[in-house]
Amino acid sequence: MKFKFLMGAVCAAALATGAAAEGVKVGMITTLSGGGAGLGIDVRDGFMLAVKQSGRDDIEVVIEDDQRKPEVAVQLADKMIQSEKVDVMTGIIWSNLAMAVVPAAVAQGKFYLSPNAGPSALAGKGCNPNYFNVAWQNDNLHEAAGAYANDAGFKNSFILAPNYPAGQDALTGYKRLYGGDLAGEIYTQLGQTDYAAEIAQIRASGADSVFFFLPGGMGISFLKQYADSGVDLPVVGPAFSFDQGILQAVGAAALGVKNTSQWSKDLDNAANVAFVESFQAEYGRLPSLYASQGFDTALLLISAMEKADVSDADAFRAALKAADFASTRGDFAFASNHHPIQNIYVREVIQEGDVFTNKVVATGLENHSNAYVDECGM
Amino acid sequence: MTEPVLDIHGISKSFGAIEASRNVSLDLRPGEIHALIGPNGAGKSTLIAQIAGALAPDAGQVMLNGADVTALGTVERARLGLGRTFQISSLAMEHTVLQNAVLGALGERGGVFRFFRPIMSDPDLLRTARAALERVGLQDHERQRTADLSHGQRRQLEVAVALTLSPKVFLMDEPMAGLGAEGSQALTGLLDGLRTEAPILLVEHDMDAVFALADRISVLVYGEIIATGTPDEIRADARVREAYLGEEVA
Amino acid sequence: MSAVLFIEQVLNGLQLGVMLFLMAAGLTLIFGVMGLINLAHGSLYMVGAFAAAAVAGATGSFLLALMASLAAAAAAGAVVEVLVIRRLYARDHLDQVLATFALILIFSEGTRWIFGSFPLFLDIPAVLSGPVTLPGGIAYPKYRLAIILAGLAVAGGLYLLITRTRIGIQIRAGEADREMIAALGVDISKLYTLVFALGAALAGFAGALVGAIQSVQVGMGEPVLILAFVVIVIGGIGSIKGAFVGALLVGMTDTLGRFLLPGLFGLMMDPSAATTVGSALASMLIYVLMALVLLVRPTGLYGTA
Amino acid sequence: MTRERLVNAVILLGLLGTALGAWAMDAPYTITLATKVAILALAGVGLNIALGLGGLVSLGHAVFFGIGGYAMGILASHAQSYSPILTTPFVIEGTKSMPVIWLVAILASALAGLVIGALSLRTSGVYFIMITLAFGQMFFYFAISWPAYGGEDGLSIYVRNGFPGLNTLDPIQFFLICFVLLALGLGLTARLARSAFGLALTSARQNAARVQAVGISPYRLRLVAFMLSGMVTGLAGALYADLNRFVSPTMFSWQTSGEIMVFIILGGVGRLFGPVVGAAVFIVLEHVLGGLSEYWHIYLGALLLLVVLFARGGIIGLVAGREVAHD
Repeated sequence: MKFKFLMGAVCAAALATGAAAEGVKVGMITTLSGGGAGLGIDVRDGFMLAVKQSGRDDIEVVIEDDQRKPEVAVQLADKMIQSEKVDVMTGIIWSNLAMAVVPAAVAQGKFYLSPNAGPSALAGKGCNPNYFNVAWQNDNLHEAAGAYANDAGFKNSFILAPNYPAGQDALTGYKRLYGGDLAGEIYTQLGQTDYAAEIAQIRASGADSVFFFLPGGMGISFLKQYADSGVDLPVVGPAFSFDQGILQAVGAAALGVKNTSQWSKDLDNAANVAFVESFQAEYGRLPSLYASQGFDTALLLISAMEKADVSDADAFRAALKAADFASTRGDFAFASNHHPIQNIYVREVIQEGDVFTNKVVATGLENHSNAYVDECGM
Repeated sequence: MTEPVLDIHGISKSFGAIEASRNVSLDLRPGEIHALIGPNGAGKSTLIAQIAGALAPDAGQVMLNGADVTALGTVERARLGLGRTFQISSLAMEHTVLQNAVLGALGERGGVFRFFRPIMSDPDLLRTARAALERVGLQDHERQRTADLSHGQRRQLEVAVALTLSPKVFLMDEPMAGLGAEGSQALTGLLDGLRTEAPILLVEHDMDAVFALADRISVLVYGEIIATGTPDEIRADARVREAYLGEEVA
Repeated sequence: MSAVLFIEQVLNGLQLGVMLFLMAAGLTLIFGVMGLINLAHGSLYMVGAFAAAAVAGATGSFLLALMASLAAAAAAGAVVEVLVIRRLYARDHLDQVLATFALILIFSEGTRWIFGSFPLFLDIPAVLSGPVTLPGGIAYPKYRLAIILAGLAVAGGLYLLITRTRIGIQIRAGEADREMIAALGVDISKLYTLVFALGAALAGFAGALVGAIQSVQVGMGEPVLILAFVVIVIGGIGSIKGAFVGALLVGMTDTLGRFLLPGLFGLMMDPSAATTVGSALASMLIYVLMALVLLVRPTGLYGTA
Repeated sequence: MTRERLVNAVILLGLLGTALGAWAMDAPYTITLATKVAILALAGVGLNIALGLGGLVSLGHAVFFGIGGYAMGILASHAQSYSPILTTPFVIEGTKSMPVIWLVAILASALAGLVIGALSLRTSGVYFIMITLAFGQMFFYFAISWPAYGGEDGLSIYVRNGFPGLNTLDPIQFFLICFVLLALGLGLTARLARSAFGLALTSARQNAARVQAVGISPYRLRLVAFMLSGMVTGLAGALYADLNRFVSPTMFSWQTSGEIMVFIILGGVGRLFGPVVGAAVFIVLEHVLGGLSEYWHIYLGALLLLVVLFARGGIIGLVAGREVAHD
């Protein structure tokens, strides 16, 4: 499906020639239907909010729904490159979709700004000058969870994730900085909804803490069942299972859980305060992590447009690399492999009135880069 | 006496407590029509299934041309020359009459795993198929869809398909069923001429046809053969009159 | 591995099995009586869960939520039966598969249209939250025990319904001979609607029960649907007894496989590879079980040809 | 018959014309869509051998589609990284040559068809539907969990594989390759239907006892049909992976099996060109309805329902009349 947002008065000439001299045409492929649509909707809304606030009339955004299917994403990318002739692409939520789209897109000279997925292949050997990740390298939040586990004095963690590449990366990421022992390590089935067997093993393992990475509905199921099981070991995980869109479905079961994130709605910087307020005003709901990432992605794009013309690829690339924008997460810079250097915070799930949300309780890692910088030749 | 073409020897079959076949022995000699009769529920269908190979007997033997085929299935027995017609017409209903006959010819000749040459222009198969159709009198209907045939015509086609197989034995399960008097007579004439080609084991309810055609008759009651003999012997057999005809009157 | 852990896992397998039985009973009943293969059964499970979550959200009562799930799924089932399904009884399985596949699309997107893309919340009732200590020192969630008991109660109720009541006699007659019961003057189309609604209500009930410990979201029905199909195929399609045995078999195989296989492979290879390979195999295990059962008994454990 | 032939010619020329027209007007994405139609249609043509001719309702044909896809993915990724697939007992190198990839895809599918068919064909009816579905799920979970070739992430190939003498990166040339293969697939299926094998297979669909009684084993007929069917769908899988330059476990999912079946039904069961029409309608709907509503699956579902309930000959049946022999 297709939504065209034409900002302000776009002159006909700019439309007709596609990549007009000053304007930028952005192709956004994201998940707007089926499971996981909430994430794509937040990225889109965050991105469009920043575009709107910039007041620029020379950004045209073509938005398409990938249905979370990699082959659909690839075909949409072909369409955007071949027919729409976009200059910059963005929007993909899932690592497997990014792996399907990004290498071919950047090979054809397009810029790709990732608002979410950061697979290790694109950070290491497969890094590319035209690829910028505005969110995180996939391992970051897991690494921060491992670091937090050390700070919290955990000595014997039980860790679990679904049996697919992102899940395997998550456990690797946690173990990278975590210094204690493992009470157990389990790979669950992707899409699994019942975790009774795993929880029983956690109970029997003698662990002192639990780390898990179970995105989407899997995390909701796990947390509800865990809370009900009577096992009350401290739980830590990446932000994905504790984000604004999902927390209401988990309910009180998530209260007190620590999760790691580069962003939180209560981060006290001017950009973030303004973002949270304007997002709520615009869409009538609290912004999520994904909304902040979409917002930052648009800010990065706009900051580069102010410095360089997209038709001058080298200048535009340098302008992107400078990352000269006020991120909602505070300090932000790109490492040499074009992934963020940023703080990763530890948040705790709290209740504000009727609404479940997060507050920052510690800083897990300061100015954290990623483990793949050296593998990348840039 | 010549060797029997089909020799069924001491077949028994039970389903739970029900003994459907009890030590049944039966043979079919060259050139004869051997009719198998018996009241409903006597176990004729079960016996046919065991002769055709669809059911395995609990005990006993089925010999075809001197070879023990007891362990073989339907397909193998058909290949060894058992030509069968079904009680309820069993044809490819969407296909034409000629296609059904050609299928029989194909089964007889072999070479089913040929993927490119159009089969309906294979001269050998067409010749065999048309010859068989002509013998049953369906030569003018070859392009008709089988589903559009009358009941009697389907019976004829059943026989024609069996003919294309050039079988060594015909196994016919109630070919007259549902035919009118006229149809019965026509088919009776046809079967009469067939026996010289290959002997026929005829399971039939139509007693006029049975007594007109059969060289020998066996009577099956409660899974057991109670008598075998010429039509005259069977007519005169007291046990048959008691068990079979007596029941029919009642 | 301690005995306590093993017993807990057996309970977990039992609970999964009982859950699957609720789904499978409806499927197999509908197949047995009407000869219909219904892919949209998972959608009715989803309808039950969404109805329960919506009602629980509005009233705060879990009991009302459960009743809503039964009512909504039964109503949805009856409507679908009258509008679509009854035109399919005389069709071949291919048409049934495709028409009910189409229903999945309609149900899923329709639900998303009404409730949005975010998962809904449904909580365990306060009385049943938390664990209870069983004899032998096994701490086990009360709610899961309640599911096991509820499932066994439904199984018992279904048994009584089919063996002891007038409607049950009609259902059994319908399985044996469709023309016969019509000849006996039973209003067959009413009976079919009733059976379909009953199957739907069971699925909706399962959806609501499970919704409280999982996430209530669009698409939640399909994974369960496929498991339920595995169950009825193993048990023999049309047999309620087969569905019960099959459900317990699948529940146990899946739970114990997930639990034991990684450890088993751990004896042969390094732990990290063992968990990967072991869990890969565990996720295929029930399908392997199903293939094996069908190879030995092509019509399932209690199926008739 | 002649009317259906005319309709068939219009369909094939329409597809070709769309792609050539798009080429002339420099609309490469439309060519990509036409290519997608040709490939998905070929997958449907494959399933139609089992389903239309043999009456085998396989809800697991995604297995072959996925095997074809992974044949391409594995061979091309090894060629891309210059690492052999196998070093002992002998060296097998990857390849970026389409004909070799196709051959591997077809052979691997035939092997899978042999194994799955030999086991599944012991059952029939609903059990057959379900056991093929179960095999599909086995492959799906295996592909997701097996880390060597990307698991859930799948495999990306940076450049489309090559075909001697052609530039496959040019959309119209790749389309023509797919189109020719589709035409070949249709031609071979048409001949197959009229061959000795076709007669025996369609007879077995209508009446298995009859086929047995003439000394032909329906089991062997169906097994061969299932294999042939898988081989064609496997080839389509390899092409689809090349179209996307990407392969993932989604190709193995049961929804994929369902969609391939939907093409056949939309077009008309037992119609040679049914899958072509079905795939074309599906793709057009995806793009037209997709542009109208986020919830376009509702309309797709409704349309499918209407076709199944009220237009059993499918779209070709509506246009060409119901003269085709089919149960």
